[in-house]
Order: sequence, then structure tokens, then C-alpha cells
Amino acid sequence: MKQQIPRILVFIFGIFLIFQFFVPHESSEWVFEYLLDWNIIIGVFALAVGIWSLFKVHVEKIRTHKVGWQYSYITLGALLSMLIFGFTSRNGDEWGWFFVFWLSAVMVLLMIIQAMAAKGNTLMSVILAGAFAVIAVIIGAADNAWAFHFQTAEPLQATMFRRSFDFVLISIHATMFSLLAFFIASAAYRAFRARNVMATLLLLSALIVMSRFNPYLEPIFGEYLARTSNWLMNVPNLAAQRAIVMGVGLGIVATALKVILGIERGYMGKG
Amino acid sequence: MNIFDRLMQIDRRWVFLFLVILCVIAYVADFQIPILIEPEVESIFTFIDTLPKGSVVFIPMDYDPGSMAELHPMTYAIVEQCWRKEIKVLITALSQNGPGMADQALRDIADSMLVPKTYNGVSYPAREVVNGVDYVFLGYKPYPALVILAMGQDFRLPFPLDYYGTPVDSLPMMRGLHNYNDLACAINISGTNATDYWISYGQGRFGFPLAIGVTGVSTAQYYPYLGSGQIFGIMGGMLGGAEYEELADNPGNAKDAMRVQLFAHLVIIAFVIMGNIGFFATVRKRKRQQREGR
Amino acid sequence: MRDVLKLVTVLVLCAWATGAAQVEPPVGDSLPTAPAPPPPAPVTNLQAQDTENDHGHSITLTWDLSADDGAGQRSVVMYEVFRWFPHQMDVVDSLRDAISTAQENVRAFRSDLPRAEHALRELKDDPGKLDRLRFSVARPDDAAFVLTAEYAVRALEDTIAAMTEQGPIIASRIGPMKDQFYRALDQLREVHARFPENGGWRLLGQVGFGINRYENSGSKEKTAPDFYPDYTDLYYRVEAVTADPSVRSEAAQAGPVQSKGQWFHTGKKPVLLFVLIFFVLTVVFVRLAKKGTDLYVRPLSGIEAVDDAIGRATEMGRPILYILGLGTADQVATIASFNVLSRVAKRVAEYQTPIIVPCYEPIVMAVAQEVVKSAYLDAGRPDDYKEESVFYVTYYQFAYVAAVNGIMLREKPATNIYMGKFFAESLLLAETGSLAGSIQIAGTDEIAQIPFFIVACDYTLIGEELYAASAYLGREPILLGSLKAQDWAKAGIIMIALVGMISMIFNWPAFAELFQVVD
Amino acid sequence: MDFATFLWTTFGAFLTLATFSFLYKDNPFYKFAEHLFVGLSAGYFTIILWHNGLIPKLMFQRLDDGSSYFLWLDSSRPWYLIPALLGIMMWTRFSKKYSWISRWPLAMYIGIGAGAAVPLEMRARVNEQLSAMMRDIDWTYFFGHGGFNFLDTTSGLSQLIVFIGALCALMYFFFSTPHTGLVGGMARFGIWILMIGFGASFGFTVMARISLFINRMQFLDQQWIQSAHDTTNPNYHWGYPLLFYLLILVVVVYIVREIVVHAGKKNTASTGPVS
Repeated sequence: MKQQIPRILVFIFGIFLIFQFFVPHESSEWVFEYLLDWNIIIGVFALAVGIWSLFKVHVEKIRTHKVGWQYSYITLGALLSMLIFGFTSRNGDEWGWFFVFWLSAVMVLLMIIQAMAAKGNTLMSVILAGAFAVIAVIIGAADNAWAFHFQTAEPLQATMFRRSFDFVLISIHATMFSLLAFFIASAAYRAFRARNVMATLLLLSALIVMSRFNPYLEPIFGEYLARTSNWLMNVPNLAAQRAIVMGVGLGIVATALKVILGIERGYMGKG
Repeated sequence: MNIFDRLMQIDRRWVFLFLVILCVIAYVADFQIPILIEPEVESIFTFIDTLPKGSVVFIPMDYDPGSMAELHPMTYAIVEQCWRKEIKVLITALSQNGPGMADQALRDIADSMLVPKTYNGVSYPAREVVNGVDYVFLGYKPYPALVILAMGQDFRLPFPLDYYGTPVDSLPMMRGLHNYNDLACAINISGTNATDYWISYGQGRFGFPLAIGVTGVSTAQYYPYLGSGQIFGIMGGMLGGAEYEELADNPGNAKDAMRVQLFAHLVIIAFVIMGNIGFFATVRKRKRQQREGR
Repeated sequence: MRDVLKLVTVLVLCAWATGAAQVEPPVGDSLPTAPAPPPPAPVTNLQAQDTENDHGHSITLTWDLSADDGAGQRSVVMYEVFRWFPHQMDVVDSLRDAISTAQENVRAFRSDLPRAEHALRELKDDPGKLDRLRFSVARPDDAAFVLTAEYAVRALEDTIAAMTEQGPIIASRIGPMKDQFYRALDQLREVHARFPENGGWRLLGQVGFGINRYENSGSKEKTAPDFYPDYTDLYYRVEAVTADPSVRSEAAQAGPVQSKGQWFHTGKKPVLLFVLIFFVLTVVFVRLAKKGTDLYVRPLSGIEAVDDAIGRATEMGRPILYILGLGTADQVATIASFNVLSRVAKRVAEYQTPIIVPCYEPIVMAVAQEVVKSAYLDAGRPDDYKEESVFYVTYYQFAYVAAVNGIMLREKPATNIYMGKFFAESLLLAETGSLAGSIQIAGTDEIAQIPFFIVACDYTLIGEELYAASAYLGREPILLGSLKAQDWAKAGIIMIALVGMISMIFNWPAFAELFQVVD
Repeated sequence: MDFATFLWTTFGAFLTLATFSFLYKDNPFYKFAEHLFVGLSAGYFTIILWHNGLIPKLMFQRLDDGSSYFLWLDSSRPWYLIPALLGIMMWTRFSKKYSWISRWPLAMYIGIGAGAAVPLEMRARVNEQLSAMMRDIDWTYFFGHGGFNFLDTTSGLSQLIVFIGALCALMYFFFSTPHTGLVGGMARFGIWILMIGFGASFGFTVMARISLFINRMQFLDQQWIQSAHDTTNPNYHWGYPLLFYLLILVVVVYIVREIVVHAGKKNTASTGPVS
């Protein structure tokens, strides 16, 4: 029951979608779009399971005092804050009691974590969680300087959401990405050693392409460097790409067919 | 542990420190360096340069703040070139955290349009760019492949509303603009693999002329599609952006970043050569020991 | 084989160098200039059929050019295409517009009402806030008008009253209008059949001189303005028009013709051919493998490294880090990674080494949890499976990388395995892993990232080796059989490419066209 | 730049420096930035998926005929009940006992993905590339336009090299034949072509990575350092330089502490820096 039905479902949907590609008729297109909607909706529901797993892992880390458990409070606090910023927006220009509401909501979260993570007396944190929750609800209902928006996409333009995206998310995102500049240098230094023919070819073509735009080498090599790196990108690289693209194409079709026909069951856990 | 062994095992953090110092020095001192133009970039510039007034260029900006550094110069150069030549621009952002950044970029370019400029000898008056007339920004929808397929039928299918929440039908520019057949071309500026979907699901299925502006890392990956004619041009990373700025005679971030690029590349090449010198020295030394040892 | 190739190339070179004269392209003709020409000759042999390989709602018109286009008086500038529309179509269009405007109002009421009510409450208790509130109110259009708080309050009260009272009425009228609209749509078929009573010709579009083809394709969505139903008798007219629009030829008429969707896309035959051949090859070789024929498979360094990497982890008592990449669960690279994970998890269960699987996407996490749990079950140690070994991090590329880098440096795993789709973050993960001193095995089909894995990792599976990894790890005959099928398909493609290229040398393109996919 | 924005910019600069400190070693600043980033980004994506993915697709459409229904439960499109049920079946993963039920929607999800991929990938990767390969070699300009020019990428010779290179690289990926004799020779030529191609694409991307670092330098320079000392700014006051030097102080203190600790460790036991 647990194994057969999933495998039958994969077979039915897989075969149907393989042949749907060859049927341009209106109804087949309609079913194709409808099935793709299924995947989106399942994806949206699955997000809740994901957030729950994230929450559980960090609470577990706090409970067992694993290395760096203090930082888990920051992750869960940031998660709740972003959700609050994402569902609220101010009506006018004042903030009213918004920040007090935000703090009390975060305190409710901390108390819940304390209750789940604490081994001994959880009564105290449960009472505190209730108290802060009451404060948050009162402010939420009474304060009309800001409002909740679950149906309209207004909060996406709200200040706090925009600011925490532009200055926090973008800053760390772009900096993590720029670490690559250093890692590409250290990887090149560590690995580009002419140990054998293959490594030498890798090294030489990399060096040529890295000095393609170098104006100071122009008097020595003239525009041969640029032309050679262009040739390297358009001939050997093109050949390599073509072979890999075709190989991967066959690999994808082979794996997909194995999964649909049930030959390969690893994805469902059957080793 | 003679000099060559030490050359072989420099701790990578010295490499990092040396790279930081040199890049900062190159960033602070400012002098211009020449830029060489590649045919793949020139074909995009001439295609847009020869478009008549009022045609619509579709620019799917599928990148996020992470690859903003390499791709913003291309977007700024192309969108300004279109607006200066009164070509309308339709924009989507299919990368999940791209819409905010794309919206901000459009506002920047619109501000720079308020100043009269001369490019390649042609002088353009200041012009107020109006949302809904000169450009429409449709915003983000998840699952790029499905959105591209749906836009083949009609832009309104995945985007009943534009990014700012106004219904698409009420925008003057969108009247008569239903799907890819009503566009002059599409220039996909992307830092994600949405470009693969644009090539196989978009251009592959609906056949509109497509050019791409991608990050340096994935430029090589798309050369086969240039070879097989599925796309008519490629702008690769910062260099592609600098070349387009050179062609459009509109110097921006890309051109003056090329100076730092030069020094950084020299540092990396130097370290690679040092590593190899150390490597060959130790190999020769080990061979000599083996010969003596025997 | 090599000297045959050399011979062929040299032969072709000599043949080419001697012959190959270029044929001059025909000289373009000049634009027609005639004062008031007599009407041009009409279009001949006008045919209308249903467009091939589409989802219906599309008719293709083809005709022979008018005698005066490019020859004779050279007076034809363009062709205009008309279609016969019954008056019923106007009813349908007007209903459609009425419905969309009604929906527009309801949407506006729903978003403006709360804001107006809020502005009214604010103004009532403190008129000074006038300029800081966002609301839209009807104002008299003389320039000298200054918006005062009292005026705003009165205007807001009126708009709110109007909205609350009219809103439901308009909303309630939408439903019946929709039924009327769909009933009118259903009558279109027999109304079209009663051609030519109560209807008229309407211009569809124009094509330039020298073009003899026009495609009239409407949308399949009933709510779209250019929709027209399938299986309905349609009539078309084409007129040749000169520079002066009033001077035009008589109309050539075609019809009745019906549009319909096809059930098989003939242009995609080569793809179907390849898929079926591949299907047959896979089934044949899997059956062969079941009968136990011995199958040689070349050694794959990356795969052998997996076994002793897990051994190393057990000796050092350090965990194994398995990263499924940034793909979603419906991408085949991620599915292949699940298969590899199930084999690695089985071995890890046997050696009782801890395994850490940080996941990027919730569904990938769900499937990975199932895979690892069943692997522990297969290894006979269901209770060793720790719930939090497979967990969700975040569906955001670089936050995921930051977290995984942190895990690498804190947990110091003995082995990092990267299998699946990787993008710009591949080098970040690999370099941090080497910083933490772990053995690293990577496999991806993202071509742009393979060089980084080759440079930074100890073993790398290139492109399709990722898809072969699970067959190698499991060593099950039927999986090795499917690898054989893949090789045969590859050999087939190489043969087709060779024959195709040589056939093009002898400029006989028919063979290549066999495999050309037409959309 | 008003003070609130400058406050956010300084926080952004702090996070930038904290993330860069990862190059030195894993330290509390990096841990803070990492955990903040994970929490915020998980929340961000949930919000984006709710507003852009969930609402327009499912709930918002219900408003057009004047009345709104709860997400999918709506009479005009009852067939959307099925994905809703599948979604709810996904929620069985919350309970250990019934989590096997979630295998059904997962199986459909993978089945739809795998099924859709087979023809699309076969067409996009195999058919298109095969047709692109089966094009004629340009014999008239076999040795390049304008006299012998090996580097001309559109010359017949280059096209021949691409053709043969691609075939040999495909040969390299043969799994079930030993790489000996002719196949071995062609496979070796194939892996050489692969390595040259990978080296070229590695070299090409170095520039992309450096440009990312340039962007961060520009952020720190133009938006943070310059606006901290931009006296022409109307609402400039003592707060700006104070924040700026406060952050500089934190950085300097950390560096000095590391040097002292490191020097201390050096003369006790000469271990190199933690590599």
C-alpha cells in the first residue's frame, strides 16, 4: 500500500505528461496547465512543513544547548519579524503602537520557545507568553495607525518590509556572493598545478582567457589574446558544451524513464 | 621548508589579504583603460539601434541583488538607449527577490532621462518617462517555466495586475500587446537559470528574436545557443556591460570597474605562477633525491 | 577509420575548390508610381484551411498574388483580409465589456472603501491631519479650489455611502450577465451557419505586397476579445489594395471552413521517435540484465571515492554532509540526487555514521526525509534514524549557503557530497569544505559549475555521470542495463551526426531534415 | 539621506563587514549575520509566495464576480478542490504516524516533473543540438576568412574541430565500453577538449566574481563612507560621524584582540593560524 500506490501514481502522471507534449489540442493544454497548478499549490502547502521543520530544528538546538544555540533565537526572531512586516502596512505616516506590537509578538515567540525548550518549570513561560499575547492582540485591534493586509500586496511596499529587504537581505546576500572573488583566487592558487596533461590544458586555457582584456599585453600579443580566448570560448568550449548538453539530455531522459517505469525506486526510499 | 615549499603552501588568507589591499588601491586611484568590443555584444546594440520608434522591447530582468553588480550596467545602458530612441520597454522579474531591485533600477534610469544627453554624436532632449506609456513592469510570479509558457498565450494570463497592482488592461501601452508576436525582440538579462527556460520554452516554442545578458559564469554555457542561432547575441558579465557602455557611448559603473578587474586578475595570475614555480621546484628536488637515494 | 576521414575531407576539398559558382540573387523591383490606376486584378486561388499543429481557433489563408503585384500595373501595395461577423458577435462583445467594467468597479470598491473609512475617522477626530492621509475624493474642477477638511469629510461621507449602497448591486448583476454571455457564445455556431443573413464583413488585418499568406488565430480563452469558437462555418474575403485605399480589386471569397485543434503535432515526430527508441532500448537492456548477462562498466573515480569516504568518516567519527543542491523536487537532477542519497544513507546506516542533510526547498526536504528514513529501515536500524538529520534551512540561495558554510566549519564533516543542481554558490561550498579539511565529491549537470567543482573538489562527476552514479553505487544489474541502453543511444546519435554531416557535405539535406523539429 | 536611512545603511555596512570576516575565520559576527539572514530570508520567501503566488492564483480571482470565497472552495472551479486536498495531504508530514500519506502528493509531484521533462529535455538538449551539429561545414572559407586564420571561429576548420571535438567528448562518456584502442584515443581527445573548455569558462568567470566584490566596495564607499561625511546633506548632524566611527572602533578592537590573542598563542606553541 505504501509503495505500490505512489509508484502507480508516478507511472500514470509520468506517461500522461510524456505524450501530452505531442498533443497540441486545447484540452491537452488545459490539463497541462491545470497539472502544473497542482505542483504550485502542493509547493505552497509544503512551505508550511518547511517552516515547521526550521522551527523544530532551532528549538531542538536551544533545548540541547548545541554549539551556537544562542544564535537560534536570532533566526526565529528574524523569521517572525519578517512575517509581521510582510502582513502589515501603515495607513498614514505615523507608527502608532506598531513597534510595541512587534516587540510583544517577539516576546510571545521567545516565551513559547522557552516553554518548549525548558526541561523544568514551563508554567512561568506559558503565563508570560499569554500576557504578551494579550498585549499584542489589544494593540493589533485598537491601533489604527497601521493595519493587517492579507489579501492585497500592499505590505510589499511597506517601509519595514522594504527596508529590511534592501539593507539587510541585499547586504548579506551580495557580500556572501562577493566572497567568491576571494575563493576563486584561492582555488586557482591551490588547484592550478601542471600535474598532468589535463591539468595543464585547464591551467593554460584559464590563463589565456583571464588575460584577454588586458590592455598592457596588447603590444606583446596584439589582439591575439582576445581572439584566442574568443576561439577557446567558441570552439573547444562549444564542443564541450554540446557533448555535455547531449549527454545530460540522455541522462535526464534515462533517469526520468527509470523513475516512471519503477526500475529506479531510490527517490521513494527503496535503496 | 625552503623558499619553494613555502611558495607551495602559502596560507590562503595571505592571498585574500593581498587581493583586498590591491583592489582597494585600484578602486581609489582613477585612470581610464581601453575596452575591446566583441561581435556578440555589437549585434545586440545594432539590433536595438535600428528599431523604429514605438516598437516594444521586452526585457525580462531575472536576476537578484546578488548578481546586480554585473547585470545592472547592461540594464541601465539598454533601457536608457531604448527610452532615448522612444522605444517602449516591457519588463518582468522572474527571480524571487528581483522585483524590488528592478523597480528601483527603473526609477533611477527614469531620473537620468530628465537630463538631455548626446550619445555617439546624436543629442537627445530630456524626457519624462511615464509608467504605462513608456514602460510596463509586470513584477514577479514563481515558477519561471510556467510563466513563460503562459505569456506565450497572453501576458494577462500570469499577470492580471502589474507590479504596482494596477490592472494591465488599463495601461495604454498594453493595448494591442498580447503575447510575444507583438514584440520587436526580448533581451533576457538574468543571473539565474531562467535563461534556459527562455531559450527552450520561450524562443524555442514561440520563435521571437532573443538575446541574453548573463553573469560571467554562465556566459560559456550559452555559446552553443549562439552557434545554433537560437539567440542572436550574448553580453557576458561585467566585460559585456562595459562593451555595451562603450558602444552606447554612455560610460557607467562597468567601465570604471574594469580597472579593478585588471589588477585583481594580475594578482590571481601571479599567485598561480608562484604556485607552479614552487610545484616544479619540489618535483625536480624529489626526483633528484630519488636518483641519489637509489 | 582515421585515414578514411582524412580521405573524405581531402576529396571534398578538391571537389569544392574547383566547382561552387555563386548564383546572383534576383534584382529587386522599383516602387509602383501611377496617377489613378484602374482597379488591380483580384487575388486568385484563395484557399482557407485549419492551421496545422495548433490548439484550434486558427485559420490559415493562402492565395496566388494578384496579377498587378510585382508585375502588370505593379499597383498593389497590400492585401486586406475580411471575415463575415454575425451581429450576434457584437452582442457577445458588448456583454464581455460590461462584465469586465463591473468587475473593475467591484475591485475598486473593495480596495478604496477601507481606506476612505479610515481617512474619515482620522479627519473626524483631528482635521489637521488632512494632508497626511491618502484618499481619493471627487473635487470640482476649477483651479482655485482649495481642499478643506470640512469639504473632505462631506465628500468622503458621500463616496462611502455610494460605495456601500451601489457595491452589492453591481456585484449582484455580474452573475446574470455572465450566464447571458455564455448563452450568447453557445448560439454563435448556428448563427454563423445562417450566412449571409444579418451579419457583415469586418476587416481582420493587412499584409504587405508580395505576401500570399495570412493566419487568423484567435485566443482559446472565451473571455478574450479575439476569441471565436471551433467547428464553426467561417467565410473570408481578400482584396488587393493600391496606394489609394478606395481603389481595390473585387474580393475573392473563401469558406465555409472550420477551425479545430489537432491531436498530434506532426512537427515533433523526431522527438517522439527518439523517446520511443530510447524507451525500447531501456526495456530491452533491463530484461537482458535481469537474465544475468555480465555487463562491463568502466570505473568511475568519483563513485569509488564514495565508499572509502564513508569509511573515513566512520573511522574519524565525524558526520557526512550530503547536499541535494538548489533544484526543486520535480527537476530530474534532484531526483537523481535522491537515488544517490538513498544508497549513501543505507551505507551510513550500516556504519552508524551521523549524516547531515540541509535542504533548500520544502518538498526536497520531505522527499529526502522519506528516503533517509526508509534507508535506515532497509539497513535494519529504524530506531537509529534521527528526525533532525534532514532539515529545512531556507528557500533563499545565499542564506542557505551561509548556513551550510557555518555547519561545515562547526561540525567539521569528514566528507561532503554535493549531488544535484548547483549555481553560483558551488565554489563557495567547495572552498569552505576544503577549508574545513573534508574529502569532497561533487556531481552536477549545470555545465557552468563543473569547472569550479573540478578545481575545488577531490572527485567530480561531470554532466551525465551524475545520472549514472546511482546505478554504479547500487551495482544492480537492471540499473547497469539501463546504462548500456544509454550508451547505445549515444552511439546512435554519433552515427546520425556523422551521416548527417557527410550528407550535408554532398548537399543532400533530406537526411538532416528528418531530424529537424518544426514547431 | 535622512538619518533613519543612514542608520539602516550603517547596519547594512556592519553586516557586510561581519560576512567578510568569514574569510578570516568563523566568528560571532559571522554567526550573527548568518542566523539573521536565514531567519529573514525564510520569512521573506513565505511573504513573497503568499502575496505573489497564492493570492492572485487562487483567492483574488474569486473577487471578480463580486463575492469572495475561502481560497479554493468556490463553485465556479470545483476541480481546484483536488490540489487543495493534495496540499492538505502534505500536512500529514507534521505527524510521524501518518506521514506516509504525504508520499501520494510527492509521487504525483515527481511524476509530473519527470514526465514533463522527458520530451522537453529530449527536444531542447538532444534534438536541437543534433540538428545544430548536422550543419554543413563552410568549405569555401575552410581556413578562415581573409587568408589562413586558425582563430576564426566561423571558419570551416573551427566547425570541423567543434564537430569532431563534440563527438569525441561524447565518446569519453561511454560507460559500458573500456577506453582502449580507437575509442580510447578518441575519448582521450574528448577529455582534452572538455578540459580546455572548462579552463576557458573558469577563466571567463573570474571577472564576474571580482565585479561582485567591486559592487560591495562601491556600496561601502558611496552609500556609507561618503554619506557619513556628506556635510551638504540638509539633515546632517553629529549622529552621522558618531555611528561611522563607532563601527570602525568595533572593527579595530576585534582586529587588535585577534592580533594579541594570536601573538600570545605564537610564543607559547608555534601553531600556524587555524587553516
